[in-house]
Amino acid sequence: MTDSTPEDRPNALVRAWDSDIAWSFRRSPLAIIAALVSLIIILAAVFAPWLAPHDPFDPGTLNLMDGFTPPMEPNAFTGNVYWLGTDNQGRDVFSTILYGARISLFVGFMAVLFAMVLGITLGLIAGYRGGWLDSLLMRVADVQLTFPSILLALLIFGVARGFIPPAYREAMAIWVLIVAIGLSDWVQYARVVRGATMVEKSKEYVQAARVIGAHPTKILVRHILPNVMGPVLVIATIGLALAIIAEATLSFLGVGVPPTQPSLGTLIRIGQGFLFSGEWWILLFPSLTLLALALSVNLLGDWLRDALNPRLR
Amino acid sequence: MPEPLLSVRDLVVEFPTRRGVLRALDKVSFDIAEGEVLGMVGESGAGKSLTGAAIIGLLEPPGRIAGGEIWLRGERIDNLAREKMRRIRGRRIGMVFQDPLTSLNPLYTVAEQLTETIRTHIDVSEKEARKRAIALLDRVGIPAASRRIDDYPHHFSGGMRQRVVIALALAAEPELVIADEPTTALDVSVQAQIIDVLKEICAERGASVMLITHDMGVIAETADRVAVLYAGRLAEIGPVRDVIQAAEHPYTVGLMGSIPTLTQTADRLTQIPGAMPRLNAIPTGCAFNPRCTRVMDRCRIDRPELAARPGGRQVSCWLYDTAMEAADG
Amino acid sequence: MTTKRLLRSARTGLVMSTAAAALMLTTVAVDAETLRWARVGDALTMDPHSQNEGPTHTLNHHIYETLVGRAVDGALTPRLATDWGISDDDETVWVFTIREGVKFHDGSDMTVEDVVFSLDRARTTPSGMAALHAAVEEVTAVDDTTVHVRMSGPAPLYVQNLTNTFIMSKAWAEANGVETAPNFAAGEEAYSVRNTNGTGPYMLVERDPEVRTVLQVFEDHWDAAPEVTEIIYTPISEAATRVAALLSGEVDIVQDVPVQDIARLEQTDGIRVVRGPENRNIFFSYDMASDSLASSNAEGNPFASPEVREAMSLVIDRNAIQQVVMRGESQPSAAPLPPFVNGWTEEMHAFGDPDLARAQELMAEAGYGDGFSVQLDCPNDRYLNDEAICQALVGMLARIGVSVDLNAQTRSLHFPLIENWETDFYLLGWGVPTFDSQYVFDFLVHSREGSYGAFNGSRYSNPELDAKIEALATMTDLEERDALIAEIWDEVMEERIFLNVHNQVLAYAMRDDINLDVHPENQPRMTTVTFD
Amino acid sequence: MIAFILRRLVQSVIVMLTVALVAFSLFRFVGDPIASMVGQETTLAERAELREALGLNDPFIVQFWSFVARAATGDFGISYRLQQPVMELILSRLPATLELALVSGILAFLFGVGFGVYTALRRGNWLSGSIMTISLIGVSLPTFLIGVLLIWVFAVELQWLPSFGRGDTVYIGDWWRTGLLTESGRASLILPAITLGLYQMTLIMRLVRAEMLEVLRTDYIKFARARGLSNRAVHFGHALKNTLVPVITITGLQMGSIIAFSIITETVFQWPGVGALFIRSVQFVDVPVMAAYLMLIALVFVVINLVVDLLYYAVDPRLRVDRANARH
Repeated sequence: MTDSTPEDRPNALVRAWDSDIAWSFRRSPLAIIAALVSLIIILAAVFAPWLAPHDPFDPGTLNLMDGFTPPMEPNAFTGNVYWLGTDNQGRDVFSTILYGARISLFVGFMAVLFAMVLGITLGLIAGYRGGWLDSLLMRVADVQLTFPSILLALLIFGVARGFIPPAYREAMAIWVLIVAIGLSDWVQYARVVRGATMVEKSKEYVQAARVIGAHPTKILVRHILPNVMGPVLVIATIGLALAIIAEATLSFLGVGVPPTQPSLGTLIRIGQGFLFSGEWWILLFPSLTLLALALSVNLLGDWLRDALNPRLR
Repeated sequence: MPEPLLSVRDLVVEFPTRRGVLRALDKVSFDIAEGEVLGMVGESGAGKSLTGAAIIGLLEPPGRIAGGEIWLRGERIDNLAREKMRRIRGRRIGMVFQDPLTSLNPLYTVAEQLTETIRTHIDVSEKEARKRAIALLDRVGIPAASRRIDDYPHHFSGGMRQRVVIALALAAEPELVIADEPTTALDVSVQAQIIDVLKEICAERGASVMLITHDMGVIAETADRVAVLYAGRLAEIGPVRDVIQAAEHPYTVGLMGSIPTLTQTADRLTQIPGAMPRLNAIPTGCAFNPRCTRVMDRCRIDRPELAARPGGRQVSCWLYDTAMEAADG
Repeated sequence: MTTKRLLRSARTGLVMSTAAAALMLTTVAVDAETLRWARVGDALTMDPHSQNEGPTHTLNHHIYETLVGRAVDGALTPRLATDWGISDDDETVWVFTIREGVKFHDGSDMTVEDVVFSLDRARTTPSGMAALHAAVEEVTAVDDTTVHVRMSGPAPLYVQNLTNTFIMSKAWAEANGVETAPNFAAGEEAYSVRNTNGTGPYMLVERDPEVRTVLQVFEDHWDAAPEVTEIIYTPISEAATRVAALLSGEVDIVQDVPVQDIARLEQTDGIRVVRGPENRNIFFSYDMASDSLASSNAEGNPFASPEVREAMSLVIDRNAIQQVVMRGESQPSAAPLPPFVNGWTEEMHAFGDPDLARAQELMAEAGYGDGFSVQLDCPNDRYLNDEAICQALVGMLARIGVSVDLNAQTRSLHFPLIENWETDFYLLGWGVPTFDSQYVFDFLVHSREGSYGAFNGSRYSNPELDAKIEALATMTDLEERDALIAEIWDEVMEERIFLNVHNQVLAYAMRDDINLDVHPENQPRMTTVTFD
Repeated sequence: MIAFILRRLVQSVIVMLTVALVAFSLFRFVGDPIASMVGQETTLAERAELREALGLNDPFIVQFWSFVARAATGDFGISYRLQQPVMELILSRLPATLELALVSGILAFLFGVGFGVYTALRRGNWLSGSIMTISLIGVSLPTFLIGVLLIWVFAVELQWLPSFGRGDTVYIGDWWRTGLLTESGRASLILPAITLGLYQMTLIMRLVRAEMLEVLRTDYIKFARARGLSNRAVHFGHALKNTLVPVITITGLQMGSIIAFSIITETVFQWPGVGALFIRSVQFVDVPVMAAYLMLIALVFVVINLVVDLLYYAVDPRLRVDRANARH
């Protein structure tokens, strides 16, 4: 990396630009739009503290009397104007969406990461060790696959509640959520990696590595991971969308992040209560954001799957 | 000269890709006479299978016929409407694929697949179709055909399956059978049997065969004439005996180096250094020029056309350019 | 088996006919005599004594009757007892005169024996009503119309405890093996859970818990026939769905209207909303007694400091909560008891404007000038907008540096925290079915011991005050007693054990040709429904 | 075959026991059942008494064993909340959930396969592109929101369909109460079935499309074409049948998901099924009902798995090879 000459960089860029993936991307308007939308939302979420006009997570700055301000109209009591209006706590909907997307994306990314690490590790172990351990892990995977994810998440929440002292529950909620969502999604990674491992491990270089006493798993990791990057990326992309939706669904069931630091799903759950009361903006804007985010990530995943599958090209 | 059964004229097959159009078959022309067995040889990727697919109208998109004509008994078939072409497939041109293990739908019995094919093309009752199917299986050498016809493909061994595939290809009594490497996937021990069955049954029915293979031994034993493909172009075509014994195109000469052992395939041409160019890197002039031991300056500039030679042979090589020869002579 | 089949087909026929009417949706005006009534949850059981719980009593009041009733204004009214009072001879005996000519739904006559049996059943565990009758020593029938209830001591307010104690048939209970209230531990279903035999204005004809309950008018009821002859009672737990059902005309009355939808519903053609104060106040309380708080980073226990408690009372903006969170649908109040209840005063109720500067001063005085962190436990499915109220408080407390982690969860997880002293800071709502302050003191103020202080989550313990509270139970001089109540309240207010938010206001939404008043205990009677 | 089923059954019992253990142990942490069982007046002593009477103070293993022993006979005790036998409660709610799940499953399967086949065969045309994109909306919004929006549009604004409940029901036999035989029952089913089935439809559609594309590239499809079979015969006779083998498996397994996701749909539509019962039971810490529900779900999975295996067996002759070989 460090010894690369300056010329290498543009070359790499040109190569990347020239690659099949980039070409397929340039040819797909849907993928471009999806990528743009995801990127905008992700960036807006990441830079929420700098972009958002208010900090909705700082309760001290909220004025309850600002509540239920319609978009672009001055509040009846305070005269304040908000682009997308305010919710029932006087929180600026626009800022809350940015911060909420931050939470949703954090949960999504971490859940995917958790599932990925767990899945890849177990896949490697199962594929490499084989035998009873492999059978056991795959049976567990089968059962896991049939066991509905939301039930699993509810159960995990139940357990966590038993183990985490009340004082820490609120702070731990987001991590429990991540584990709950991630745990229901590791199987796919494990299967892909296991398959690839089984193929690789019989190859000569692994045998050779064994003979010279090197730890073959290191080599496996180095050789297998690049091979499965494609499918793993596809699973992860779709998984991200699924995790974000799962978080929203769980918040409806009363399992989720605290309302003082709402995710997009929590915002929708809260906004849903205002469907008939006339404050449409509390529901509409978070829902549209979630839809745009999940839809574009899904579309990206779709495109990626087709693009990475040369046989379908 | 009687009208040939199949006549391919200047066939061009192209694949549009993002880096430009790839020409996979470039002006390929040949005939197959009634009852004749034409062998088609060449390295992997030379365009043998594509030729077969183009004839039967099953080029996979985005591949397409970009030029030339295909005539079947005086009827042009390369531009037929899809439905008309479908009626020709199976009924007039049958096809045998390489791998009998994957050619048969695993979810249907042999009987179902046979009668379906027969009844698609011939208006007979289910019962009659089954009778024909059993006879056909019997003919291709399936023992106890009337019992085994109700088995599923996975109940058969590889060789037996290829017999079933042959039966299927011949079920509607086509005039031409395109056999695309019919023995490559099989055990060496059964390869000869399958070729025999194919040859016999076609001869019996007067069907012509286009035998695509890279096994020169099979060609030598089976074919009447042989066509040699290189990088999508026809290098040489002529009666088997002549071509084998006195190959004219330098490529064919190299290829024939593998004949004596008979079992050796032409996949690895150790005799000729280098490899066949990729479709996006075909040199100008003669496609073979970078590897040719007798390359001339002209070979690097002009492309040689297929030209008639004595004894019904045709070669595309500047070595045999009449003008040159005349000049030499 | 044949009877079972017959019953079932009869039931099916009924389901078909009643629901066929429901199916018409809005196209046809619904039969004026059928009332489709929806609320958030169902009665837990049809057994008259098993559960002391609002929705259960509400439904049972249509099927069973109590000795005394409670009017919409909170006053006691005659029901199965035509008259009642403390015996002239013995101040520990309550005398009830029982109504004559009352019939049970099975056609049998109600007798004093049934009254005695019912009161005995209600005060015997595992009855859920037992605590209300803890002071009863003996119930006896004196003659055909008189029942005596002997108390362990003077009990001037005992009759207030009877408004939810139903009278059932002794013979029916014995015939069906339900002489006592159903026992959870028994492991099998009691007959009385889904079958009834009361004297009330309606008979139970179909009971499918949490799905639908159908009541039909009881022709032989002693009182005037109600206009509503059939009630179809449907729990709809989701607020949006409940409102949608009313908007689409699939139900006639919605009892639990989300506050945010009230204004909109009022403007909707064909729908009217009635509202009224509920006998329930909503307040925060905190652990005042522990040395330190489990969920706090503070040195010591900030809630133990009177200055901190005062600062919190100065920073809560009750009017803002009322206007925004409750959409105006609440009565902001500093008094930790509903206004109907004996002991409530205008003085307790009043509160000033928030005073942030003073609150900050007080925090500094208490040594918490930099604030502290603490977890607030809050239910999210029990009271009107409970979670949003807590959220609003979080914002207000942030201004004096109190950083609050909000832990909002379902009621079954929330209440044990209070009962088990596992919360430092919590929200609670309290209804006072006896309409007397003693009920509040017994459960919320008295030290936790014996039957006292079950919901005293503040850990507050004051032996002097405890003695006064205990004295209330047996005082017969009501003036003296009221004075003592005021004395206790002075102390409680002084100590700021409760940070009260408001009294809940109830709203019922209904088809606009229906008249029904809000019941302070949220126990509307469909017998009082009239149609325009 | 019998050995196969036996092996399956043994596996099933192990799965059931595991689920029982997991379910039972998890619920010890969900909350305190006593709190929701008793009123605010109940004294601490009475609470303790009740806790003792319910056996909640027994050692874990004792509680678990008595649970399993009774569960094996179908006795899950009585609901703390509704005071009804749990088994009876669940059986009375099960038909509602099964009808909803089945109708959603069938809808999801039919539309999923239909759209999947269409988008696979007409790859690249605008309609299949639109179907692909629009179907993604179904998985890009949380189910509860879709349900609420459907209620808003079709029940409140248009007033075409009921917003809640099951409509009229009639009994088939002694305990199966169906809404399928009445008009209002069927009308009530539409919105919940769409809500519940949308997600699965998208999944099935995508799966069918991917599998179909895969199958269309196989040699036997090429060979079928080379034999001149009609497009119809090739697409639907050969390609679809082969596509369906994995699709049936996944759809079967998805039935479990459908039943689980009915928790949300049933809550939104006040559908009187086991899902709504379960979530209410969680709120009230009605342990017997929760445990029974989980056991029921496990049982459903086991049964579905078995059925899927048998279906597989019926569809794919290759799996019957064991038997054939065994005879030789």
